[in-house]
Amino acid sequence: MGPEFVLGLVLILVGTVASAFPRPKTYLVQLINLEIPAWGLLLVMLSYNEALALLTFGGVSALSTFIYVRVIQKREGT
Amino acid sequence: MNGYEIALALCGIIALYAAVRVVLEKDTMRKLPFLNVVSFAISGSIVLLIPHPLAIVAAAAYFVGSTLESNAIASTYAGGPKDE
Amino acid sequence: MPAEPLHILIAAMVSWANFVTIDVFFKLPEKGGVSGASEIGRHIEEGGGALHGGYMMGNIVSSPDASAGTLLASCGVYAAGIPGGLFAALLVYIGNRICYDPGYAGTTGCITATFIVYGFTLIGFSAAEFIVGMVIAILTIQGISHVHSSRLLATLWRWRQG
Amino acid sequence: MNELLILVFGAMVVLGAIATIISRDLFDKLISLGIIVAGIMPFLADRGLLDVLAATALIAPLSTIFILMAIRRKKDGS
Repeated sequence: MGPEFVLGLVLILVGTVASAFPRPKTYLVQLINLEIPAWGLLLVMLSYNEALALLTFGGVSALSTFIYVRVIQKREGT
Repeated sequence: MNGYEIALALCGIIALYAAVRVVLEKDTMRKLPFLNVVSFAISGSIVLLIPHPLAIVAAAAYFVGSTLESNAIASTYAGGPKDE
Repeated sequence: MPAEPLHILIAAMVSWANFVTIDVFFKLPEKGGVSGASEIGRHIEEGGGALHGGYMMGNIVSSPDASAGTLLASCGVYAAGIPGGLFAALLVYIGNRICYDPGYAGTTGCITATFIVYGFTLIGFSAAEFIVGMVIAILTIQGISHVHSSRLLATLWRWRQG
Repeated sequence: MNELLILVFGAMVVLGAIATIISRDLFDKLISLGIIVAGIMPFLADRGLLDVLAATALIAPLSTIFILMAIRRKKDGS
């Protein structure tokens, strides 16, 4: 168990709790808090040395953020 | 403890100090210079950790990315580009 | 290669002089280059600093200028010698174009810093000391006290003007 | 990477996570997210995954800019 693994688990736990109960209860705060467990998952993948998984996960994470932003805009705009 | 280790440790300690200052500062715009210090220290320690020619590209990519992020945050805070 | 704290201190002073001279010479404290830089300058003035020093700090934050050039040039010399430094100048130029900046200050600072750092490696300094020296130099401008450093930069800008 | 550096960069990641969760302003949250990214980068560099590092460093501001797009739209609408 390297330090990256422990650090990643801490980030996943803390970030999941934070995005489940956002303090000002808006969608944008929830979306920003959702970035914390994403970086934690990246650290856990790093501790297994999976380069291809890291690249794919980084791309998909940005793409899903974009889709969430569009969904939030559509829901709040109309 | 040779010179290389002293340099790396100094970079890490400066990065941690600037991160603490970012968290303690109240004004949003005055946080950004401290964040700039953090990105300087981190891109320096990336190159110090792996002295490989490709590390220059990685450090420059991190630095430009972090600068672009600060730029976007500051101009959105100021009200966005005027000519859009 | 004997690396002492004295070497790091000298390297910090040399890189501080290099980037401040080039930034002030290219008129960075005159105005904020983008709207974010002017906003940072205005907030620093509200906190008790000087306006032109705040503009220069905002410009350093929001586009890679001579300070970034000095850091990446010493990184390049550390990793690959003189060609590494010139390659870093190209990267700084690309980064400046991404951030909507003409990019004269960054590229000039990077090229001069390449030769300065290479010259110092010939007399017993290590490029790693210049990397940490540049980090210390940027810490004194942006990280200790915004009020005092912006007043210092505004004084230098007044000298440049008059 | 020795113990001191692991401790320093790990402390940066944890500090950034706590600051992201605690702060209420959206811009403050995004800046603290930048500290998390800064703390993760040396762990990527220590494994020697330079391609992953360059890709991640360019993807991280992209997702921040996507979130900023939503914030700007909301400010214009109100």
